[in-house]
Amino acid sequence: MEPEVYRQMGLTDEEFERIKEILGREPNYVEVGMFAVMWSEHCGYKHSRPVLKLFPTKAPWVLQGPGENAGIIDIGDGQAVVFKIESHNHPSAIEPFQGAATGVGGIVRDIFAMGARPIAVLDSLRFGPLDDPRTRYLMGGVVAGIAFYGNCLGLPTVAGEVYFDPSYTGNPLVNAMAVGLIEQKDIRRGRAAGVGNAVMLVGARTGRDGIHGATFASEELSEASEERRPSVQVGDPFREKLLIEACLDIIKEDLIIGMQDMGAAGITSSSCEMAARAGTGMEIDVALVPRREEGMTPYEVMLSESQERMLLVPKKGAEARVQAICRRWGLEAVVIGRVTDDGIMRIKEGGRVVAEVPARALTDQCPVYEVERRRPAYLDKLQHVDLSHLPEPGDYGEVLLKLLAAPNIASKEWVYRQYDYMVRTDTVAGPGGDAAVLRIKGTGKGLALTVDGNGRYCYLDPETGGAIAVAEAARNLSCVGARPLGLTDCLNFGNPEKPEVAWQFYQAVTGMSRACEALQTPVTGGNVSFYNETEGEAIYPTPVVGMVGLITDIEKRCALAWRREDDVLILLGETCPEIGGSEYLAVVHGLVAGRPPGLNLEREAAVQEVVRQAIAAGLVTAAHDCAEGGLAVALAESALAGGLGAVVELASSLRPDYLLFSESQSRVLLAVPPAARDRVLAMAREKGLPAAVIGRTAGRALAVRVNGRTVFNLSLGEMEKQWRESIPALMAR
Amino acid sequence: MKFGVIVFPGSNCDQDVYHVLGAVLGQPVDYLWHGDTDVAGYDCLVLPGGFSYGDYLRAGAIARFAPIMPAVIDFARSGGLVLGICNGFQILLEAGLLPGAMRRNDCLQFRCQWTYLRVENNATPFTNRFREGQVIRIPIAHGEGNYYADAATLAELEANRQIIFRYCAPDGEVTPAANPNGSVGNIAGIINREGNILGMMPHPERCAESLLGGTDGRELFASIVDWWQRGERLGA
Amino acid sequence: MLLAKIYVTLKPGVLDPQGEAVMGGLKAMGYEGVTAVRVGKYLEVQLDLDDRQEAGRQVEEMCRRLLANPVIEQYRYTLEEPAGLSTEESPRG
Amino acid sequence: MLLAKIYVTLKPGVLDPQGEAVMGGLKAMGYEGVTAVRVGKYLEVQLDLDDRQEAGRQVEEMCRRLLANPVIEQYRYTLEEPAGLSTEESPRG
Ligand SMILES: Nc1ncnc2c1ncn2[C@@H]1O[C@H](COP(=O)(O)OP(=O)(O)O)[C@@H](O)[C@H]1O
Ligand SMILES: [Mg+2]
Repeated sequence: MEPEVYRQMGLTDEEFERIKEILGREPNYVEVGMFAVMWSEHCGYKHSRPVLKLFPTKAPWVLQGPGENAGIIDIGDGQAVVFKIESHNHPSAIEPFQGAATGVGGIVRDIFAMGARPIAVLDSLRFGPLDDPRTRYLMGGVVAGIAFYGNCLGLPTVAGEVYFDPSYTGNPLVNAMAVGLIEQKDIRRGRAAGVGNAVMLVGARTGRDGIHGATFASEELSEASEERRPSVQVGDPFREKLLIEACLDIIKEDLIIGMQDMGAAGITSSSCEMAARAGTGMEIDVALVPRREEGMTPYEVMLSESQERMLLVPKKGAEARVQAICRRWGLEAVVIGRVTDDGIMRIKEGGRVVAEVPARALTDQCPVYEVERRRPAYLDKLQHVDLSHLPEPGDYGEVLLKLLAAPNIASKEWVYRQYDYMVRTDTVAGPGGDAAVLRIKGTGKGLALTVDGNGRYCYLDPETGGAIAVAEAARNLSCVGARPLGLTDCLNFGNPEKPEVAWQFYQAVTGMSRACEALQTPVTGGNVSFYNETEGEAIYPTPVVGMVGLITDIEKRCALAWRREDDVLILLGETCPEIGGSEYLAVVHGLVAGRPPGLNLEREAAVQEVVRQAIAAGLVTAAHDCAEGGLAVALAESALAGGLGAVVELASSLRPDYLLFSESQSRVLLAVPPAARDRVLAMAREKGLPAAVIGRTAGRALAVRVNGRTVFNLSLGEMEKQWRESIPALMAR
Repeated sequence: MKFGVIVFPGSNCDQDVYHVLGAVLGQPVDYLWHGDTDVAGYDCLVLPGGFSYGDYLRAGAIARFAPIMPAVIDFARSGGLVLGICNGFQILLEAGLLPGAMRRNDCLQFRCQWTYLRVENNATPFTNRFREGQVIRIPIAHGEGNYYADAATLAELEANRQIIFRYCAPDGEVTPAANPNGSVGNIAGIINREGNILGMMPHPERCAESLLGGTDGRELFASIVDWWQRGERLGA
Repeated sequence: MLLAKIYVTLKPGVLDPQGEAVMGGLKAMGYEGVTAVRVGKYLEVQLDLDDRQEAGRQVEEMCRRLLANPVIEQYRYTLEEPAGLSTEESPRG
Repeated sequence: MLLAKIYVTLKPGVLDPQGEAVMGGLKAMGYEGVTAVRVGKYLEVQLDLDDRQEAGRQVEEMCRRLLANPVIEQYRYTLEEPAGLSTEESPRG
């Protein structure tokens, strides 16, 4: 085979040699294609596998950790939560609407592949600044695409995050997370067990969409490839909705051994992964695969990434019943092969064998690369920028208004009002709070969901930034009264072959792992997205954490909105002069520099425990974590959410801007009725935590005094205008 | 009183309505499959929200030809109670059971939000637990809820008091700012002339339990049950 | 084999927010000469029929019953011998 | 004054869920002869220009920049005098 052929598919000379060694012969074109996709970074985790081993993945409540389509966590009463996050960055950069839409479709399939009923979607987005028309086009398309797919499926998109920074201008990030609910007895894993069992393809017909690399010069392709093939797929949420219902009916009747969605690398990856997990082999006849287009080659059928398809291994004799259920839902279901006992993926076209490869060679024998890791040179420069002599702002009210209008802080309602966040009638708290809260019908319990990550912190110190992503996600859950149980992560980085990116990656995972240990939130799965670069410039290293928590009594949940006049405001935790990497520094001083705030994980765990304890004891009327924009923004957000102001009195030796806008971690702002004040303070004292009474709720303005001097007194109306109208105004340009 | 919730391919609020009628109101309720052709034995049919057939051509356009629709149309024409919510409303329009048509929201985006509605007519099987002029709060979630009818049809709707809900401000004033989708006359829901077929874009099933932030929707379903239990029948 | 090309547009009096938005977009991009935009649907329906009259009758009916909503939309169509669909999608049944 | 009639359709090979749904609907309604349906957009853009060449250049550019996404869509257009004397087809990919 000409080196050009496999090189164009992304294989190196060494990898090709290794394939020859495994097979004991020269691979044919179809086989090279299968190896190329399975050994791609996306499927093979060539540059990340050893590092991902750092993640803690076990806890008594983890029913399924990494290695399956999605992770599973026990929530009691025989039920479990199934969840995973995935990136669709590059397709969304090319075709934002369809790229984002199919991203939702893909992650939802991972959930019902485990047998779970999907119940919610979350999204984590990163774009460049909104003054760029292309960014507005991207954001408009991405949000509409997520809305199009999720709304049509009848899945509420209940939470998410959107950040803007020039580092994402050429390479936006679109990460989608899906969550499902399952009776534990219904859990299915992606295993092709039972020699002789049928292998069935259910759902959409197979077309030429998404075949990697598009055009290759080869014998098999030459006659068929008149036109450049699209690499971006069009999503069909209607068909996916039917697919969900059909698959869940099939599970209910206990007709299958295992199933798997078809995402990247289509039939190739789903079939060999199912076989490898079960230690079996598989024989597939591509001639049996229903096509959308004529003249498709075996290569194209095996590599097509057509959406809305599932691979099922039914129990013996259940094929006809599976077909009947699918037919009822208007879907095709055909037997395309059998499970075999020899560990080989044998692909046929009619009677002719077109590929013969050990399943495990594709999945487990993918090469792993240890890249040299080097601390990037920019860090020394940025971390040591002297931030102690910044000019002090003259008007703090103006600064706060400016921060409230900053797109990273401003209301994201423009985004989430396009998402149906209420369908399924379980959304007790939708987008806009620290975490979404869903009730679990038939129980008194609730699920709390959030997705978090701060790329700027990670850029300035990936280890601390990684740890903060985990800590903040957990803190968000604690603020609604939930105990964090586990997380799924999406690791968005640049080119891992660059030592600096490899270093960032390693550091971030190390930091995340430390936080996972300390907060007892194991990793149950995730996704790695490398090569997020434009013209050689990488995005900020951006690990995104999707976390799930449990509220044992849904009546004892909490939100950020102040609800009662004369409640006492308590700040739990300590404010340090930490404005490195802060929104204040970026928006007011135009600087991305310094070190991100420090994180003491013991302190963090204690703060969260006190918050949960106080909420569970019914002592708290509102809780909100201090994040971007610091204490001042936290106060404003709680005020705006409840339509109620406050009088705040701070005493501190810090300069007011440090005090108000520092993003020190492990701080939570509580509102408690006067009668509960002493008990909450005592709870904090018991854990050795700083806790200060800083004011009380009152009126229709937010008045803050520092050491007796009024630093600002803003009406809710003024603040609301900046905060609510900023993004709509930018998008309307 | 027995309810039937029709399941079209792509319906996605069927389970929500079923939950409210069954678990919240304690009424007997069944799912009815779009491929069936019989609705005998039911006292009220609900066409739920969702994206029947993907709403790919026009919302409700393909669903209107589902095998169950002739039976639904017969049921409705002979005075049976029919409630179409969101996509269900769109299907009723396409089927010609209610006048007018839906266009895309004037903002060209999907909108999910709470809305205030003014109850324009409470003398119906669906609204009798409300006061006339009462302002209620029910969420919407749709991309094609921009109701249109020509001037003659509108005049007729007005004259016959067929406009049941209008989007309004919290104080009940019907203003352009309170209109989330561009509907003519801020119309959010209409009834047929005989008064047994209600179509509305807002989702009452989403606000039937206080845990979800409101209970005005429960009153709408309870109105139907009350009306039935009082033994009232249309034209009687 | 006949190919129907069907154009569904909003009736003249019906406001076309999509058209307005496209016009706004074009003007913002500097196309000052644009004075009006209307957005409609374009469908290609391939028919396994050779009788033009029968095909015309069927297409007319499809438009009236399904493809256009007569309350707000109007339609017109042409019937052609196909050189293939404009997008060459393979036929399926 | 010139009128551009623009047809935006999905590229060959790109899945057309709308077309499939419409075909399913038509078949369910009894139109057995339908063998394929594709759905696209149809736009009419009115231009306050008399220079056909300039108009063509602008329309071409509008299509590329705003009206179609070349990743999945293709377009073609005609330019007509409002009276509708002559037409110019210009297929594009
Ligand atoms: N960043 C990560 N952290 C933990 N597990 C990961 C991570 N990335 C990938 N994994 C795990 O590796 C396995 C393969 O991932 P992936 O190829 O994305 O699966 P799929 O294509 O089915 O979504 C999954 O079980 C996934 O959870
Ligand atoms: Mg998977």
